[in-house]
This record gives sequence, C-alpha cells and structure tokens, in this order.
Amino acid sequence: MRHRFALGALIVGVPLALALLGPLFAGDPGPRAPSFTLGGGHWLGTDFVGRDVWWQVLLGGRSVVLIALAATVLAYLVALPVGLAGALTHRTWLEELLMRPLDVLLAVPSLLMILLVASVFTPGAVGLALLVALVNIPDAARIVHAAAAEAASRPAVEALRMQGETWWRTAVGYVGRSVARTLAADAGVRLTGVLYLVATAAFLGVGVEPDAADWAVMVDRNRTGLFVQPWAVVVPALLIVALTMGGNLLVDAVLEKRKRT
Amino acid sequence: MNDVPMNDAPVNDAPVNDPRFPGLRRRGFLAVAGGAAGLGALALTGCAGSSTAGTSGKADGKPKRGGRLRAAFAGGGASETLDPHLSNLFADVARAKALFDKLADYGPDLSAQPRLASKWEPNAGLDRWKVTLREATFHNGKPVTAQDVLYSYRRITDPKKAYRAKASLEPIDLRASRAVDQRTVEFVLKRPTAEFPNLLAAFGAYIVPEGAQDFDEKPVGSGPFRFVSFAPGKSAVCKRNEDYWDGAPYLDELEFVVANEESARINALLGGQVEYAHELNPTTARAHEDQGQVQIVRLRNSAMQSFAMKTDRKPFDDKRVREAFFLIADRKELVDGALSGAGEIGNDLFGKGYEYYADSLPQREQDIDRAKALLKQAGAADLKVTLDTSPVAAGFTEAAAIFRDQAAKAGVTVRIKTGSKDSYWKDILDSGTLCSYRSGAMPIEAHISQRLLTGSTTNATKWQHKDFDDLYQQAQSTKDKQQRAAVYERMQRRLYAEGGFLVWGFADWILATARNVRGVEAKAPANSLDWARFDKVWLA
Amino acid sequence: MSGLRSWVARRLLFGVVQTVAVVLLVFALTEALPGDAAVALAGDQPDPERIAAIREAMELDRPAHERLADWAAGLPHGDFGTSLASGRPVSTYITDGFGPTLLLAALTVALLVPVGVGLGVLAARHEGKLVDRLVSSVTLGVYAVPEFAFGVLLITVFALRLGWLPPTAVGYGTDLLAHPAALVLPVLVLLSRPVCSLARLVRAGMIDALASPYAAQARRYGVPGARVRYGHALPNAIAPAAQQLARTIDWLLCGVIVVEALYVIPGLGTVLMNAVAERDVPVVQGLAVVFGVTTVVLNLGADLVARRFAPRAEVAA
Amino acid sequence: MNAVAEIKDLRVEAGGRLIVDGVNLRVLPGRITALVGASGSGKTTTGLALLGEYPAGARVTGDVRVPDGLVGYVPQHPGAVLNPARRIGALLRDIARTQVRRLPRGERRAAARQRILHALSLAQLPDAEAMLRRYPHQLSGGQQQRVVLAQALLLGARVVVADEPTTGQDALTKRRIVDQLAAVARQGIAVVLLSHDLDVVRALADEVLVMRDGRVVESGRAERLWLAPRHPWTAELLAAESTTGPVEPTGEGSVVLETLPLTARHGRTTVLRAPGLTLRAGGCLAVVGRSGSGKTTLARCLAGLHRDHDGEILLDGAPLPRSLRERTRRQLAAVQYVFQDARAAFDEHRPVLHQVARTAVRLRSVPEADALTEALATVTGLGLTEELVRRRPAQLSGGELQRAALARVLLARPRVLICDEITSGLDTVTRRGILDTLAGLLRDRHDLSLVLITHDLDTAALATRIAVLDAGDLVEEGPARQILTAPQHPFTVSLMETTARLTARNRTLT
Repeated sequence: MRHRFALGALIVGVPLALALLGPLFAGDPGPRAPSFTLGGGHWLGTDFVGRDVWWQVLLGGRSVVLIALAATVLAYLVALPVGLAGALTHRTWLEELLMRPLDVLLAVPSLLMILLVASVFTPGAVGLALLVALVNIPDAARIVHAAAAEAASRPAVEALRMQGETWWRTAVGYVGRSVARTLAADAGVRLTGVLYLVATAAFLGVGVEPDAADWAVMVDRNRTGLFVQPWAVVVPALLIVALTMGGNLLVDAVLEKRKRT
Repeated sequence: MNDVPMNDAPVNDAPVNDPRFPGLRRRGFLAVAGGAAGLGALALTGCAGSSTAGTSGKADGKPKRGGRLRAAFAGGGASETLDPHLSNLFADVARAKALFDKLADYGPDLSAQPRLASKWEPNAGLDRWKVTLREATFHNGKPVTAQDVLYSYRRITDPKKAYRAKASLEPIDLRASRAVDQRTVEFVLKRPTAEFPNLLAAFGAYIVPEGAQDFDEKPVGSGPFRFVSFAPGKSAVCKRNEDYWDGAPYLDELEFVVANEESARINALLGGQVEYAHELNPTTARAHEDQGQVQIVRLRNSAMQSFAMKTDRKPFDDKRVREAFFLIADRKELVDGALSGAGEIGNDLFGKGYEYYADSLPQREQDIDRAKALLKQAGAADLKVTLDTSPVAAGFTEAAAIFRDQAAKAGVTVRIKTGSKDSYWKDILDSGTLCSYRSGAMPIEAHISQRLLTGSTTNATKWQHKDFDDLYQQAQSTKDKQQRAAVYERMQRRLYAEGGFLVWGFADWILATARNVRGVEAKAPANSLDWARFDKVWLA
Repeated sequence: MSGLRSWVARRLLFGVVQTVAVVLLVFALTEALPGDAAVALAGDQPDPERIAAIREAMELDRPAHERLADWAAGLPHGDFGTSLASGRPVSTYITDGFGPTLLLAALTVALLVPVGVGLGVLAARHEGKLVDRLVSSVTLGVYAVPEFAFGVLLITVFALRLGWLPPTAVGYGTDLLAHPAALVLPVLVLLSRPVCSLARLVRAGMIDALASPYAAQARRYGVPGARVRYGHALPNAIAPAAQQLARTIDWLLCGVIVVEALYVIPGLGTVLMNAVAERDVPVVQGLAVVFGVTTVVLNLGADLVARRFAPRAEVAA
Repeated sequence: MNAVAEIKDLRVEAGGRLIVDGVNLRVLPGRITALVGASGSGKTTTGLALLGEYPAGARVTGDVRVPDGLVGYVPQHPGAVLNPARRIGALLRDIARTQVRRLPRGERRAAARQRILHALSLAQLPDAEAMLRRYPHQLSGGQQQRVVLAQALLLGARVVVADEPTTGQDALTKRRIVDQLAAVARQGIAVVLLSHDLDVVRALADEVLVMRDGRVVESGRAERLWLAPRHPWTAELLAAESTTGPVEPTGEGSVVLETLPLTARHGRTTVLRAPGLTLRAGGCLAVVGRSGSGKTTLARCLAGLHRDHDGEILLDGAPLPRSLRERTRRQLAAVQYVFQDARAAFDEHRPVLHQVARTAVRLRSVPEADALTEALATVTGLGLTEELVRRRPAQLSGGELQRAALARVLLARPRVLICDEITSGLDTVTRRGILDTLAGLLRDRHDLSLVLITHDLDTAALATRIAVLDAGDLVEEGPARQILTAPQHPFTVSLMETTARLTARNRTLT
C-alpha cells in the first residue's frame, strides 16, 4: 500500500509540476516554422500552426489543472452549504426546496448541457470552470446531504442543542467535521471526473481559444498531423492521462490509509 | 427588393464555406483529422508502403466498365433531401450531379461550358438569349423539352420557397421567356447581361421533368445515373443510365455514404470500406501522400482565404491603412502555417486562375517599413484592432493567430475575438472592422456582383462606390469578350490598390481515392463541372 | 407490497417533473443560441431577404413561448412536431436514430454487467494479491482515458494496423446488424469507462460483504465458499453499485455522442449534434424528451434493483 | 457423561495484551454453563474459541476439542448475522442443503424443507410458512434471535454459544429468552451462556464460571456459588445485584413540571396518549414500560426534542415552547436530558472536559476559565479523574462517559433532569454505580427533580412515584411503594410477577 501512495504521487507529480512550474521556464515563443515539422531545433517538433511543441507543453498544463481545480472547488463551495443546510434544517419544505431541484438537474446529460451552454456564449477559461462546476453541483450536493443527514441524526447534535450551542458550531463544528472525511473521498474522485470533463470540453473546442496553449486543445488540434509528427498529440495526451490516473491512485491510497487507522 | 439594377450574375457561392457544411462547421467538434490519430500510430509512420505510379486522374490504361464505387461525403444528417433545387451541401451537389443535369456548368477556369444546352446566342442588346437544347432524355424515356426547362426555372424562382438558385436567376423575366419550339427556349432578361451563360451554370439550377414535386421517393432526372435507393443522412445508391447523352458511365453502381468526421472518411478509405473520400485536411494529405495506400488528389485554387476590412468605418476608411495591412501580411507564412502548405499565395484579388483574372498585376510582398510609414502618415501609428474569427472554416483561427504576430512587427496590436460557429457569417456581415473571410470557387463576375456592388446582398467589406457599379454595368453590356476583359482588368486594378479584401491565399481542395480508381479529374476546383463527377470514373 | 407501488408511483411522477424540466431547460438554451434555424440554413449567404423568407417559411417569427406551447400541445398524442430544416416529422428523426443508439446501448449494458461484476468479484476474492492489484490499476488507468483518445487508439491498432476490424461503420448506417464486426470497436469504447467504475464499486462492496458477520456465520455453518460469495456477499455488493451506475447513465448518453461521431453510426447522438448545429429546435426538444425519459426510466430500474437487493436501505428519491 | 466440548489451559494473547490466561472448560450435553464477568473479562473470546475463531493476529496456546465439530452461535445483536438482502427461507435453505447432501437428489428438496420447518417449530416461531418469505429487517428483535437459534438447530449443533442474549431487554422479553434457552437445553444440546446479567444466569445456569481479567476466579455448581461465594469479586458481583430500597421522599416540594393531556405522533401514527402528569421538586418519577411503549417519546416531548405533539408543558406554571429551538436559555437550563447512548452523545473530536464546560458557558454565560474549573469539580464529584476527562471520548468506557454526561447537564443547574434508560447496556457493577450517583443527587440537591425512563424495575425502585406505560397509554401511576407492592392494572401485575419469578430459583421448578 505504501508503494501505491508513492506511485500515485510520482505519476501525478510530473504533470502537476509541468503544469504549475512550466510557464516560468517557457520563455518567449521561437520563430514560427511550417506546421508539423520534426527536428530543426524543436525538441518535440512544431504543432499545427508551426509553434514549438515543447514550448506549448510547458504553457499548456496550467489552464487544464487550474480550471479543473477551480471547477471542483466551486462545485463544493455551492454544494457544501446547500447540502448542510438541507440536512440540518428541521423544516422539511426547506429541505425539499433545496434538494429536489438539484435532483432534477441530475437528469440532464452533462455533455449536452456543456455544448448548449458553451455555444450560447463562448466562455473563456473562467466560463468553462463555471460550467463544469455547474454540472457537478447536483451530484456533490446529494453526497454532502446524505453524509450530513446521517451525522445530524446522531444524539450528539441534540446534546449540543440542549447546551444551547450556536447554529454555527453545531452545523460547521460538529456536522461539518464529520462530513469532511466522506467529502475527501468524493473530492478525489470528483477531481478526476472534472479533469475528464474539462479535457473533453476543450477537445470539443468549447471554452478555450481554438489555438490556446492547452493540453486538451493540443490533442485535438494536432491530431491532423499524427502520422507526420506524433509528439504534438502523444505528449499532451500522456500528461492528461497521467494527471487523472495519478490523482486516482493517490486518492485510493489516502482512502485506504484513512480506513485502516 | 432594392431597385438598383442588380445585374446579378449567378449567385453561386461554393457550399465549401457554407457553415452548415457539417464537416467544416463542426471544425471544433471532433474534427478528427489526419487519419487515424492515436498512440499506436508511431509504428505506422515507420512503414513505407510501396508507392504506386503517379497521382490518380491520369486515365492510364483503357477504361474498364463495371464495378461499384462508394464515395464518402460529409452530409446534412437526417434532414437531407434529393430535391436538386434544395441542394446546399457538397453531398447534395454530388448526388444532384449524378441524377440531374444543368443547362451549363463551370469549366476548370470557371467559364460556362455547354451541357444540356448545346448552344446559346444573345441578341444585339444582350437582353434576349436563344438557347438550343441537346437531344437528351429523362430516365423515364421522356425527352428533355423547353417546357421542362421553363418549369424548372419557374419552380426555382417561386417567391414562397427559398430555393438556392433563386437569387442567381433573378435577372431572367420568366413570364416573358417562352419556348420557341420543342428544343429551343428564348430567355427575356430584365437588363443586358453579357455573362448570361453563368446564370445557366448557377449552383442548384438543375433541370427536372415538368410537374415533378417529390424527389425523395423516385426522383427522375436526365443525369448519368438512375435512382435506386435513398436513406437520408446514411446512404444514396444509383446505377448506370445506359442512354446518357454524354456517354454511359463506366461504373455499374455508385453509392454516396455519409461520414461527417474527416477521420472517419480517411479511415474508411484506408480500411477499404469506400473508394473515394471527399474533403480531407491538408495534413492528412501530407501524411498519406507517399504511403502508397491511397491516392491524394489536390484540386488547386478551390477556395479564397482572406481578411475582410470594413472600408466604411475607422480605421479602414483610410485607404493608406488598408494598403499598410496589405503590406503587413507575409502570405507564404500564412499559407504554410494555416493551410499547412496546401495552397498558393494570393495577391489581394479574388479568382486566381479563373477567367478574366488580372494576373498582370505584380505579386505583393511583405514590406513592414513601408507599412509603418503609411500608418504614421494616416495618423494610426500604434493602432489597436479587433480581428473577428471562428472555427467555422478550416484555417481561420490558425491564420488569425499568425497574422496577429505579423501585425505586431508593424506596431499594430491585433486582439482576436472567436465568434460562434453557427452565426458567424451573419455576425461579420455588418459588425466589426476586420474579420476572417473565405469564399468558394465562382466566376469573378459573380464575386463582384455579390459582394462589391452598392446593392450586393453580402457586401462584407462595405465597398459601395457609384463609379465601380457603373464599370460593372458597362462590362455587362459589352458584347465583345476582349473589351469586357479590359473593363474587368480596370475594376481589379482598383480593388488591388484600395480594396477591402486582403486575399492572402488560395487553398487546395483535397480528396483521396483508392489505388484502383481512375478518371478522377485533378484540374477541377471544388464546385466546377469535373469536381465530384463520377460518370468518367472507372475501376482498374 | 403496496409500499413498492406507491414508491414507484412517486418516482414516476418525479420522473415526469424531471423530464419536463429537462425539456424546458433545453428549449431555453437552444432558443438562446446565437442565430436561429434560418441563419444556420442561410449559411455564408446571409443576405437579409433570404433569411427573412426562410424564417417566415419556418414560422420562426412567432414568439418562443407560443412555439413551445404548440409543440408541447402536440406531445401528449405523440406528435413531436416537425423539423425546421426539412419539414419532416421529428418522430422520423427519432425512430431513424433510435435503432443504432438502442443497439449500441443495449450491447453495452448487456456486456457491462457480467464483465463489470465479474471483474469486481474476481478482484475481491483475491484481495491484495496480484490479480486484485492488476484489476485495480488497469481499471484505474482505463477510467482516466477520455473516450475520444481511447476510440482513436483502437481504430489505429485494430482497424488499420492489424486490419482485424472495420475502422468505421460507414455505409452500414441502414442495417448495422448485418455488419456485427463494425460494432465491436464502438461497444468496446462505450464499455471502457463504466466497466471500470462498476468493477471498482463491486470490488469494494464485495470486500465489505465478505468481511461481514453474516458471511462469517454462513462460513461457520459449513456453507461452501462459492455459495457464500455469490449467494450471500454479491447481493449486498450489487445494491450500491446498481444505484451509482444509474447515476452514470447520463455519462453513457455522452459517450454515445462521441462514439457515434468517431465510428459514423447515425444514432441519436449524431441527430442531436446536427440538430443543435442547424438550430432545429423541435428536433432538439424531441431528443431532450427521449434523453430525459430514458434517464428517468434507467434510474428507476437501477433503484428498483438496488431496492430489491438492499430492501432496508432508504432509497433516495 | 462425556463432554460435548472441552477447552484445556487456553491462553490467548493479542496486541500485546493477555486476553485469556489459562481457562479450562468442560461443556456437558443438556447442561447450561454460564461464563459471568464484566465486559473485557475475556468471556467472549473464550466462547468464540469453541467456534475455533480468535481475534485477528492473536497468539493462541492450549487446545479446544469439539468432538463432532458443530457449534451454534447466537450473537448479542442477532440481526447482524442475518443477511439483509436475502429472505429467511433462502438463509435456512443454504444450511439445510449441507445437511441433506447425502440423500438421493429427488428427495433432497422435500427433506430440506421438512427439516427447516422442524427447526423453526423447535425455535418456537409460529406460522413458519409466512416467516420464510420475509426479510430480516421485517422481523422484531425477538424473532430475529429465534431465527438464528433455528439456524443452529437446523445445523444439528450439539453446542450453542449464546453471547449476551438478554442485555438491554425488558423483563418480559428476558423471560421469553430464558424459557427459550431452557427448551434448547432440554433437547440435550449444551448451552454456553456468556452474560453479565445475573438474573438470567441465576435463572438458567447449572455450572457457573466467574471470570475477571482473562482468568477464571471461581467456578462450580450454580447453587453452591449463589449461597457461598468464595472469591471476593464474586461476592461483590452478587452484592451489586441487590436492590436498594426506594429513597424516602424528603417532603414533596411544589409542582415543578406539569403536563396537560398530550398525544404525540411519529409521521402519521400516534405513539403516545398521555393524560396530565405532575412532577414535584425533589421528587423522582420513574416511567416504566416495554420498548416501544412510548416512554422515550414522552421524555423527548418534555425535553423539547420532539415537536410533533399537541399537549402543553408548564414549568412552574408557565408554558414551555414545544421545541427547544424556541426556548430561552433559562428554560433550556431548567429542563435537561441525558441520552441512552452516552458515546453517541459526545463529539468524538473534542476532549470531554471542554464539552462538559460548554454548558456553563452557554446556559449560564460563565466565563470559559471558571466554567472549566466548575466542570472539573463536578466531574471529580461524580468519581472521574482529571487525567481521564482531559482525553477524547474514545478513550473512556461507557460508564465513565455516562457520568461525564451527567456532569454536563448538572453544570446547567437544571430544575428537571430527564434520564432516558441511561443504565441499560451497562454491566451490573457500573449500573449500580450510576444508580447510587443518582440517589446521591436526589439527596443533596433539594430543588432537583428526576424523570427516569427505564424498562427494568431495579432502576425504577429508586423513584418516589412510578408511571407505567403500555403501547402508548398510561395504564397506572402512583407512589413507588404502592405500584411495586400492590399493582392494580393487569399489565403492571404481569410485569411485577415476571421480574419476581426471574429472580426466584432456577428453571427446574417451572
């Protein structure tokens, strides 16, 4: 189990380091060469518009990782309060009001939602993060609500109320803390799900500039030259897969350890 | 309808840049081009297939009858129809061309070639044309008569409908036109139109039997192939029409299959599921050119690539700024980067290689210093401009990015704004100052009438000059070809000097065929007669 | 068990609400798309008259809510309205597209359950050993690969490099069943992700069930190992897996869109993508109803399965 | 007669601790052997050793011989060993199938079915046919226990190990379990009873082994042990069991709490129809009844934890808001509630002392530091060390946590203290400790009045007045002495009799 943690950390470490530190070393773009050429001073060749692929790889990680992180955090920023409030309130109509509409959203296929919303306004990175977060909120809220409802039904909450404890310490102090562990597990899986959605959305040309330095966009736009210059597709694709797979491995290892102690 | 005499040559915009064309329109969506991408492809680039002799198109060896050819096109999905007058996309045109005929069609240089019409001669005033029909019969054996022609043209110009060729046939006064005899039609025009034959070759002006309304069940036409079956969005099958007037086709059967993804088309060709894959990406072509599995066919000068400047508003109302932009563009770098080298550089004029093209004008080169000087004169030293673009057409976004870097060298900062794919053309018609623009193959006269006259329907550069309109009218009423050419030359000289179109390149149209396919014409820009023409094709 | 009937009735009612919500949401979004069917049809020839003529022919000048009301009025008696682009009834679009998509989805689900559950049980039985680690890491790896990459990879290796399978289903649109080989790769791509999530869920469920007191009691009383695994532990592992799988139904619908485009299978995904591009609102709405209803029905089915296997667990609405 | 199962010099060491240290056990057919001891004394580990199961990673020496190897096991929570996703019939059929494998294929099905029905009747389960189609969660606790017993009988086990079968059960249920185990023994099956409930051990056991910290401190025939316990620990056990007399009422104070007639509902079903009740200062009202009789609901209504009722509750004559959310701090402090499951009533992340002190801070706005010192004083008053209470709840035992809970509510200086079955689930010694504490409270604090919710009369004996609830109705209410000695209502009578008979001599008389 120890080695799984190390393996996961390593696999996710490489793309993460590239994504966050890359832009510092990118420097200015070299002269533009004909598209899809190999060699000629370009370590990984040139991409579909003749830019140096290695320079793109260095720049391309940041948007994917940041959008994914932002989307996950945004999803929880909304889901946590809604889920907690839904579970803690004794007014059933309030709980129904909070939770039912979210269940309705579960029925909308997420990719269709992204395509439709994205073509209404062509969102930039921020728009894409908002969009992917929106798609994740219903499910995240449902999980928070389930975990919080269980914690809220415990006698400890009633004991706190008997003590006249403030709403804040009961809801966040006790219920929030006990929900934290389930959320950590869900956050891990959700992050990989969000990464998949961000990559697919970027691949479909949604939410990112068509020629943006973004790994998923690189995979899409450079596929035309795969026979001539495979690195422009293979390297970013491998980095995205490593990011999701490493993330998963890490989450599994952490979960395993938490369950053991 | 504006009353300005709009001597409108056939409105024929090549469907190639029609955003509804799924292959192009969904440039962003899964445009899985470049053959089967994927990690395993590394090994592929290694293997050098045996490359067979030459490119297709040359009819080497004697044509053999027989066989069935499957052609993969990008289609319109379930709303496709066989009604020739409704054809909008490449797949529609290819199917219509197989089942029906037009009176005339465009040759390699976009000049009108006689088809169902054997000959045509105008009267002195160029406003009455007598067209004689060739001996031809429909699939049901009925001969093609003048009545059929008039019925077809009247159906197309039905005010209630929105058929594609309606605007092109506008100059004809169909009530006054009449059938002189069984095979002669006298067309009465509203105004002198020297380029009337271009009208007969207009996109979508097919001849259908009189009274024909429904074309999806059992369409009857006069084309080289007869109807067998049709499943919208999936496939259309037709078989050889033995008594076709232009000689019976070699193929026994022809099937059009729909594959909206470019990678699916090339994969199907590589996997032997189809013998003809239409519209491929330049990089795919380069990747498979010498692999020996398929034959790549490049149709030169098929599509004009340019930037359109609004000449009626700042900063492009000053012609010095326009000339400066002409000089900023490095056309070679744009063609190499955006079209991956598949095309030729442009000279800020439409219609390279077409009839009446002013190839005498010197080819412009990039001259940053002169551009800076011009900008300073015009008081626009550190100019900021927004360039509208969209993934609606191949090469747009790439070219925009490259032009932005080139403009930076001349001190001009260009901000790129990416618009929605589906309403791009309508948006850039009136708003913005600078945008990416492209156009399919059409006669130069049609380009001018459609985009550069005061009354033009799609005047993206807002080029509205009275004297320019008069020159166009003069050309339309000049009977003699040389004098007409001279007038066109003067118009193009004016555009070359101060026009709104910065034409940087002409893209090739690329398709691929299986190794055993012969007779596919290479010198046929998309939209012309020999493009997607299967009655001269045979299987070795 | 009247409890079950009332629960199903409540769920169906909620399903109707969900579908109506999906339709309204999709309608609002499609209406908000820039340009409309007329602009899309006019294409790069956006001359104002032509657009006006098309718009009138398509009755697009009527206010949005009126068009929605008309469309909704037709719905109860099965009239999905007519397509703006071709004038054909939307129901033909749906029936044409339904065949291939249903075939793909049915094949996927039919293979998904045995393979997913089988892998999960296998991994749980040999927990910690090589098989378990192998299955876990492979499922993890494949789960991380988006469909577009996996599909393209399969085409390259199996269709073009080895030539075992046809790279696409081009030309077979009308009768897919006649060319089963063309279905192998698309179904493989569709299977790749849900098999992984199902296997991981079943594995976790099985491990908990095998360590439970009732499993220990069964072993203590001499019930053979296989019987304990499949008779006692598996039913308890199935319940959470079935419920979570129902939540990934919408993922299956997205997967279908990508696979249909890659392998040229003219199913509902392709019809939807074309309709969105052509701003063919009635078709998009018809499909929204189909997607909504399918999601609701599949969710209900999965919850019924979950309820059967974990009767006590309070099943979320 | 030869032993059906035998353990010789069993030593079990796990996690560095010696759980079982040199235990010898001979189990004779038809005889009931009881292992008595507080939780953690090693009796469960010894019992499970008979089944051949040991704690994970334990080092075991000594030998366990079970001749025909079939040992039945009835755990404390029978529901845990019944597969929630399978019908009862399917569970039993699995076991029956292992028994009929030798028969020819044709007859197997019928033989299995017949054996199942026989086992169910032996386990005294009426209408077995309907039972087979139901799921475990649709059965009551008692029925579940009998199904688990039927499993053991179906197996043909010669020895059945029953682990704490009666803890937390009310007198009537306890009575039924005793009869059940006695019936099993009468069929010649040896029963190994692991329990700390002396009433049951006294009623059932033939042989008794008293265990403490993994060693058997005393063993022998039951009668001899009750009369002349040799080992001091056994004597202490027996002493703890004797009931202390009711606390003499030190003069009835004024009416503190009064309820007008109230009906309470859970969702759509009415669970409680109680007429008016009065509670006087310094008094102690015990509310007695079987589980599910509505006594907890009554307590929760008083405490404001249950809103769904239509009655009026008056504190010193003034009406109390129905839900504690609307009660002022003073009203909250006046009526306090102690939960049955002390461990679940504490936040497992924060040290106990701080949680106790919070009551003073919140309800009496005492500054933090003073609250801590006051809490410390109260806690040590209740017999807990400072070092213990500074730890997190996980490191304290059930009894210790319950004392901390008492301290937590006392810090509010309540007028009314409601205790909801706070002693059930504790072993006898700890229970005696808590009862003595409560008695002490009543004596020292004159203004405090107690409401004791319990199902066992031992605890009720502490009260000055007793109210008896049966299926949601208040059947009888009066001074403790009169209810205990001369009950009127038939239900109270049967309750009193069963408890009396339970403590009488063992089963041979019945």
